Amino acid sequence: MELAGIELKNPVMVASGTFGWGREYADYLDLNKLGAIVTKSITLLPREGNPPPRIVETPSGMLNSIGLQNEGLDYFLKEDLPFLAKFATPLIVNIAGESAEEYAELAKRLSRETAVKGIEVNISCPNVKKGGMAFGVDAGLTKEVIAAVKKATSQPIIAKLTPNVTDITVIGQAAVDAGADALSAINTLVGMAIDIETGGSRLGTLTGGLSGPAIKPVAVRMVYELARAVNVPVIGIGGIMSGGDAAEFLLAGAQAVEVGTANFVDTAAPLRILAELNDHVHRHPRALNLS
Amino acid sequence: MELAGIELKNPVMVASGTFGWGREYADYLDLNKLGAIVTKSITLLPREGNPPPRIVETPSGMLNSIGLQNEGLDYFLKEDLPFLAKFATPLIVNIAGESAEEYAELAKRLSRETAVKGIEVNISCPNVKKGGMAFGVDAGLTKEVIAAVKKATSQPIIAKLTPNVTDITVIGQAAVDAGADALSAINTLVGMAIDIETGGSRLGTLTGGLSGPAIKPVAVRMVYELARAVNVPVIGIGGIMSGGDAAEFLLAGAQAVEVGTANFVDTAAPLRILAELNDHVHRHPRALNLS
Amino acid sequence: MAIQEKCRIEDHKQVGPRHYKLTLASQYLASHAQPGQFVNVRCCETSDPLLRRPISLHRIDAQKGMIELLYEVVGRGTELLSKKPVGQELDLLGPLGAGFKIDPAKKIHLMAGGGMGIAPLRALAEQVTGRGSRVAGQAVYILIGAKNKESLIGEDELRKTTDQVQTATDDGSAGKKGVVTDLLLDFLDSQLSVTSYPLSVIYACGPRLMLKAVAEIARQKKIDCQLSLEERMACGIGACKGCPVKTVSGYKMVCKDGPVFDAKELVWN
Amino acid sequence: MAIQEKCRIEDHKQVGPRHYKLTLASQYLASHAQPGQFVNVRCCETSDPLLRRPISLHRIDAQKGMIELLYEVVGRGTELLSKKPVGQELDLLGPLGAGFKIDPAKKIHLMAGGGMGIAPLRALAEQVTGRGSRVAGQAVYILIGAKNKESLIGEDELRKTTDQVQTATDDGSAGKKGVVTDLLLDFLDSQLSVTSYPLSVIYACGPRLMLKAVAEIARQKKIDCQLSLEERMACGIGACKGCPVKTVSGYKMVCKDGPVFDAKELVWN
Ligand SMILES: Cc1cc2nc3c(=O)[nH]c(=O)nc-3n(C[C@H](O)[C@H](O)[C@H](O)COP(=O)(O)OP(=O)(O)OC[C@H]3O[C@@H](n4cnc5c(N)ncnc54)[C@H](O)[C@@H]3O)c2cc1C
Ligand SMILES: Cc1cc2nc3c(=O)[nH]c(=O)nc-3n(C[C@H](O)[C@H](O)[C@H](O)COP(=O)(O)OP(=O)(O)OC[C@H]3O[C@@H](n4cnc5c(N)ncnc54)[C@H](O)[C@@H]3O)c2cc1C
Ligand SMILES: Cc1cc2nc3c(=O)[nH]c(=O)nc-3n(C[C@H](O)[C@H](O)[C@H](O)COP(=O)(O)O)c2cc1C
Ligand SMILES: Cc1cc2nc3c(=O)[nH]c(=O)nc-3n(C[C@H](O)[C@H](O)[C@H](O)COP(=O)(O)O)c2cc1C
Ligand code: FES
Ligand code: FES
Repeated sequence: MELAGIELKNPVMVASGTFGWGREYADYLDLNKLGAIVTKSITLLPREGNPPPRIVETPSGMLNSIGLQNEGLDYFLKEDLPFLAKFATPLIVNIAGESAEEYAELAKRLSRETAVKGIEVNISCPNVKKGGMAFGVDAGLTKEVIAAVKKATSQPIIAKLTPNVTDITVIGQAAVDAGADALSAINTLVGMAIDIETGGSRLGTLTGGLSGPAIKPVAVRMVYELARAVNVPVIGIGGIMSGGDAAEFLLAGAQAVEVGTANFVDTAAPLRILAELNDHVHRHPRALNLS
Repeated sequence: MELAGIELKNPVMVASGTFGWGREYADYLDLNKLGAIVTKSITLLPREGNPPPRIVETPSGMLNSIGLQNEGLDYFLKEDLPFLAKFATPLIVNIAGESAEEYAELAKRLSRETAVKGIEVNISCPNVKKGGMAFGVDAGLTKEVIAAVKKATSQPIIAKLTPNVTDITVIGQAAVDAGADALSAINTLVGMAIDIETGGSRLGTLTGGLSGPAIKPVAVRMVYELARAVNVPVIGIGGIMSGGDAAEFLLAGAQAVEVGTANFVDTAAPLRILAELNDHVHRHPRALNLS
Repeated sequence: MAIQEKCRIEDHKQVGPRHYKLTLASQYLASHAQPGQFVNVRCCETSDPLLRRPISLHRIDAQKGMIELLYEVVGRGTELLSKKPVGQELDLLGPLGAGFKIDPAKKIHLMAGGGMGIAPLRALAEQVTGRGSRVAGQAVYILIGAKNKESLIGEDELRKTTDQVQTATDDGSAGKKGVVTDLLLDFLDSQLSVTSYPLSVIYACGPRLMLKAVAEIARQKKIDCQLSLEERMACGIGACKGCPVKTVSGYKMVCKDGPVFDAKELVWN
Repeated sequence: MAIQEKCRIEDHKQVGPRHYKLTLASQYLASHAQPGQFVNVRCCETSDPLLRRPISLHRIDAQKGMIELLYEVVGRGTELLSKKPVGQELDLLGPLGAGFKIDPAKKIHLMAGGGMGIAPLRALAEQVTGRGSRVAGQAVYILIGAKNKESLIGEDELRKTTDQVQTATDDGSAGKKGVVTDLLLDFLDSQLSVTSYPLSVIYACGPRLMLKAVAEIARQKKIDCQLSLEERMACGIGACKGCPVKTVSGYKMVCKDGPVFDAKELVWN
C-alpha cells in the first residue's frame, strides 16, 4: 500500500522510540514483514538523555522521560542505517531538533540516503527542555519547522503531532499548509507521577510522556478529528495492543498505524496485530459508519 | 479545614456526576463523614441527556456521555436539596449552563439557600452541544462565565476546568481573574471508542469523557501546574482510587480532592480513601519535595 | 436495601461451552433478593477491567443462605470471573434494581428466555411455584431459545421447577428449529385459550430484538408483559445516569428503575 | 539469543513471609541462561499492570530443562504472579542481559546478597562449584543480609552449594546483628589474607546503597567486583533506553549492558 508516497508493506508500522533501531527486535520478529520501521528520534548531535528513573508504570499505561537519548546523526548513518538498509521494509527516520535549522539539516542529510523512504518530524516530544513539544503546541512554530524540513528534502514528510493541545486540527492544518505529506498522531500526553514516600517525582524529571492503552480513547478521537480536517493521510498511534485496536484507528480515519508501547509487552506485537487486523478486515470487508 | 471559605470536614469530597444526589449512596456510607458533597451538574431547565449507550469501559478508565441529564433547578430545590440539607456535610452545588446568563441565574437562585456552601462552575463538560467545555477551552469565555457568576452570588465559587487545553494555567488564571475562589481540575478528557463490528461509535454520541485511573498522570500534572500558577486553592480530581492517589494530588499542590469514578467501583470509596490518606499522612507528616 | 459485601465462592462449575454456574454464600442476599434483581460483581482487583459487571440472580435460597449466578463468558470481565476458584471471596453489590412483580391475579406464567436470558427466570419460576414445589392453580411455562444445543443451558434444571419447558434452537440441533418468539406465538395460539389471556403474564429476558418482538406479541394479544433489560452500567445504583432506557415517561435507568420493566412503558426505536 | 516463550509452571511454593519459589519448564532457558541474567515476566493478561517484571534466574538446570525464580511480593505485579497455579503457563522473555563473568584466574568467590539480592547468587554459586559438587581449588563464600530472620530466604539451600554461608540481620534475629557489608568487611579483614585479594572476586546483588558500599570496599581493597543492578524497565532488551545507569562511559542500559556491571565502571551519586 502507498501512503504519502511511501510504499508501505502493510498498514502496521512500529512507533518511534519503542522499537530501538530495529536491531533490538530482529531476534523476535521478521523485520521484513513490518509495514515500515520508524526509528527512534535522531538528533544532530548525540544526546545523553534524562537521568533515571525514566520509566514509571501507571494504570494501563506508562510514563517515560527518556529525553531522546541517541548517538546523533553521524553515528546513526554509520552504525545503524547499514543494518536497517538490509531489509525490504521501508525505513522512516524520525528526527528531532532544537531549532528549525536543526530539523532542516537532519532532513537534508538523511535524504541523501536511498534507504530512507520518509521522514517523521517529531515536534511533539514532551521530554526535552528545548524544541520537541514546544513546536508542536504552536501552529506558527509548527509551520516554521515543517516548512524548513520541506525545503531541505524531497522525501515524504510526516509531521508527528502532540495531543497536548486544545485543537489538534489547527496544528495539523498548519503542518499540512507548510508541506507535510502526512500526519501521525499521537505522541504522548504529558503526565506526572509522585512518589508519596519521598514527595518527589517518580521520574528523574518532573514530568513524562504517557503512553499505552490508557490513552487510546484520546488518540482515536484526535485521529478522527484530524482525518476529517486535513486532506493528507493520517497515521494512528496510541495504545494499540491488538488488531481490534488497530481497526478502531482505521475506522476513525487513519490510513495506517504505529505500534508503540505494545512492543514492550509483546515482542511479536506488530506482526500479531497485523494478523489480527487482517483477520478482522476479512470478516468485515467494509465497516465504517461514523456520523 | 477551610477551603476558599468553605468549611470542609476533611479533604476528600465526591466528584460531580459520580455520586448522584447523595441519596443514592446514603445506604452505603455515612454522608456526614464526607469532606463535602458536590452534586451532579444542575441546569436551569430539565435535561434529558444523551441517547444510550452512555458508558464504555476503556483500559483502566471509562468514557461517559451522560449529557447532563437532570431534572433542572426547580426540581433540585424542591426534591433533592431538603434531603442534602439534613447532613452536616457542606454542600457544593455544581452548575452548568448554555450561556453566562444561565450560569448567573443558577448561582443567584442557589445562593438564597442556606444549605448551599459553595458553587462549582462546570465549564468543562464535554458531552453537551452548547456550553460546557466550549467555555472552558477559551480564556475569554471562561472569564465571562465566572465573572457573571461572581456578580450573581457571594458564595465561594469553584471553577471546574477541562484538561482538553494546551495550557490549563491560562484558563485557570482567567477564572481567578474573574473572581473564582478556587479551581477544581480535572474534568474528563475527550475520547472516542469505536465498535469495530459496526464501525459506529460505542457511545450514543460520537465522543465521550474519559475518567478513571487512566487519566491520573495527566490530572496530577495539571494540578501541579495550576497550583504553582494561581494563588487560590486547587482541588485535585482524576482517577483517585486510593489514599495514595489522593496523597499524590496533595503533594502536587492540591488542597483537597474529589473522588469520581472510584465511587462506581467501590461504594465506600471516599471514606476508604480518607482513612488511607490519614494513615499515610500519619506515617509521613511532611513529605513534599518537588523541584 | 442493597449492600456491598465480600461473599465466599462455595461452588463454581462450567455448565456449557462458555457458561458457568457460581454459588455464593450470602445470608443477606439470599434473604433480601427478589427474582429479576441483580448483583454488580467486581471481577478483578486491578483497574483493568475497571467496572463491575451486572449479573442476574439465578437462584435465591434463603434457607441455605446461598445465591447462584449463571453466566456466559463474553469478554474480559466474565473471563476473569470464570477463573475464580472455590474458597476465594467475590466483592458483590446487591441486590440491585427492581425485579419481576408477581401479580396474585395471574395464574398462567409464561417465561421466555433467549440465550443467557434464562438466568433470572429460574429464580422467578422457583418463586412462583414456591421454590420447587408446584403451587395449586399456578401454571409455569418456560420457553427457551438458544443458538444451538450446546448453548441451551439449564434446561434440565428448569424442568425440576416445571414440567412445561419448551426449547428452540436457531439451527434445530435441539428442540424446535426457530427462535423463542416462535415458541411463544405457537403457545399462545395453540395451547392457550384466548379467554386465559387476562389471567396470563409473560416475563421475558434476552437480546433486545427478542424483547422487542415479545413486547409486540404481548401488545397485540393484550397480555401483561414484563421484560428484563440490559444496558451498559457504571454505578449500578442509579447515581451515574449511565444506563438509560427510553420509556413513555422519558429516560429511566435500567439499574434502578429496572432491569424489569412493564412492556407497555418502553419505547422502542 | 533471547526468546519470548510460554513456560509451564511446574512448581510454585511460598518460601518466606512474602517470598515464593517458582519452577518453570523451559529447555531453551535452562540450556542458554547464564547466572546473573534475568527473564522479563508477564504477570497478567490485562493491561493493568501493563509491563513485564524482571526477575533473575535463581537456578538453571539444563539437565532437567527447568529454571527457578525466587521472588518477593512487593507490589501488584509480583502479587499477581504469586497467585499463578501450577500447570498454568507464564509468558517469559529471556534470557536477558549480561550476567556474571567467571574469570578462571579467580579462586575465591565472595558472594554478597542483600534481601532478594541472593536470588541470582544461587545460580552463580552452582555454576562456580559445578552445579552442586564442590570443585577443587575454588572456594565459594556466601554472605547474606536480611531485615530479620523471616526474610532470610534460601540460606539452607545455599548451604547445599557451599558450607561457607554467613548471615546477618538488621535486628540480630538470625546470624550476626548488622548488614551484609559488615560481614564482608569482617571476612576480608579477618578471614582472608591480603595476599589472596588478587585471587578473589566479589559478586554482589541487593539494594543500591548496599552495592555502593560493596563497591567502595572493593575499591579500597583492590578486589575485583561485579554488581548486579536494578532499574525500572519497560522493554528489557535495550530498545527503549528506559533503564540507564551512569557509567564512566556515559549511560548504559541495565537490561542489556547489565544487569551485572564491573564495579569500576559505575558512577555513583
Ligand atoms: C441487569 C443485567 C443482568 C445481567 N445478567 C446476566 C446474567 O445473569 N448472566 C450473564 O451471562 N450475563 C448477564 N448480563 C450481561 C453481563 O453483564 C455482560 O455479559 C457482562 O457485563 C460482560 O462483561 P465482559 O467483561 O465479559 O464483556 P465485555 O468485554 O465488557 O464486553 C463483551 C460484550 O458483552 C456485551 N456486554 C458488556 N457489558 C454488558 C452489559 N452491561 N449489558 C449487556 N451487554 C453487555 C457487549 O455486547 C460486549 O460487546 C446482565 C446484564 C445486565 C445489565
Ligand atoms: C534485572 C533485575 C532482576 C531482578 N531480580 C529479582 C529477583 O530475582 N527476585 C525479586 O524478588 N525481585 C527481582 N527484581 C525486582 C523486581 O523486578 C521487582 O520487585 C518487581 O518488578 C516489582 O513489581 P511489582 O509489580 O510487584 O511492584 P510495583 O508495584 O511495580 O512496585 C513496588 C516497588 O517495587 C520496586 N520496583 C518495582 N519495579 C522494580 C524494578 N524493575 N527494579 C527494582 N525495583 C523495582 C519499587 O521500589 C516499587 O516501589 C529484579 C529487578 C531487576 C531489574
Ligand atoms: C519509551 C518511549 C520512547 C519514545 N520515544 C519517542 C521518540 O524518540 N520519538 C517520537 O517521536 N516518539 C517517541 N515515543 C512516542 C511513541 O512513538 C508513541 O507516539 C506513543 O508512545 C504513543 O503510542 P503507544 O501508546 O502505542 O506507545 C516514545 C514512546 C515511549 C513509550
Ligand atoms: C458518569 C460521569 C458523570 C459525570 N458528570 C459530571 C457532571 O455532571 N458535572 C461535572 O462537572 N463533572 C462530571 N463528571 C466528571 C467528574 O466529576 C470528574 O471530574 C472526572 O470523572 C474525573 O475524575 P475521576 O477520574 O475520579 O472520575 C462526570 C464523570 C463521570 C464518570
Ligand atoms: S449504571 Fe449508573 S445509573 Fe444505572
Ligand atoms: S528496559 Fe528498555 S532499554 Fe532497558
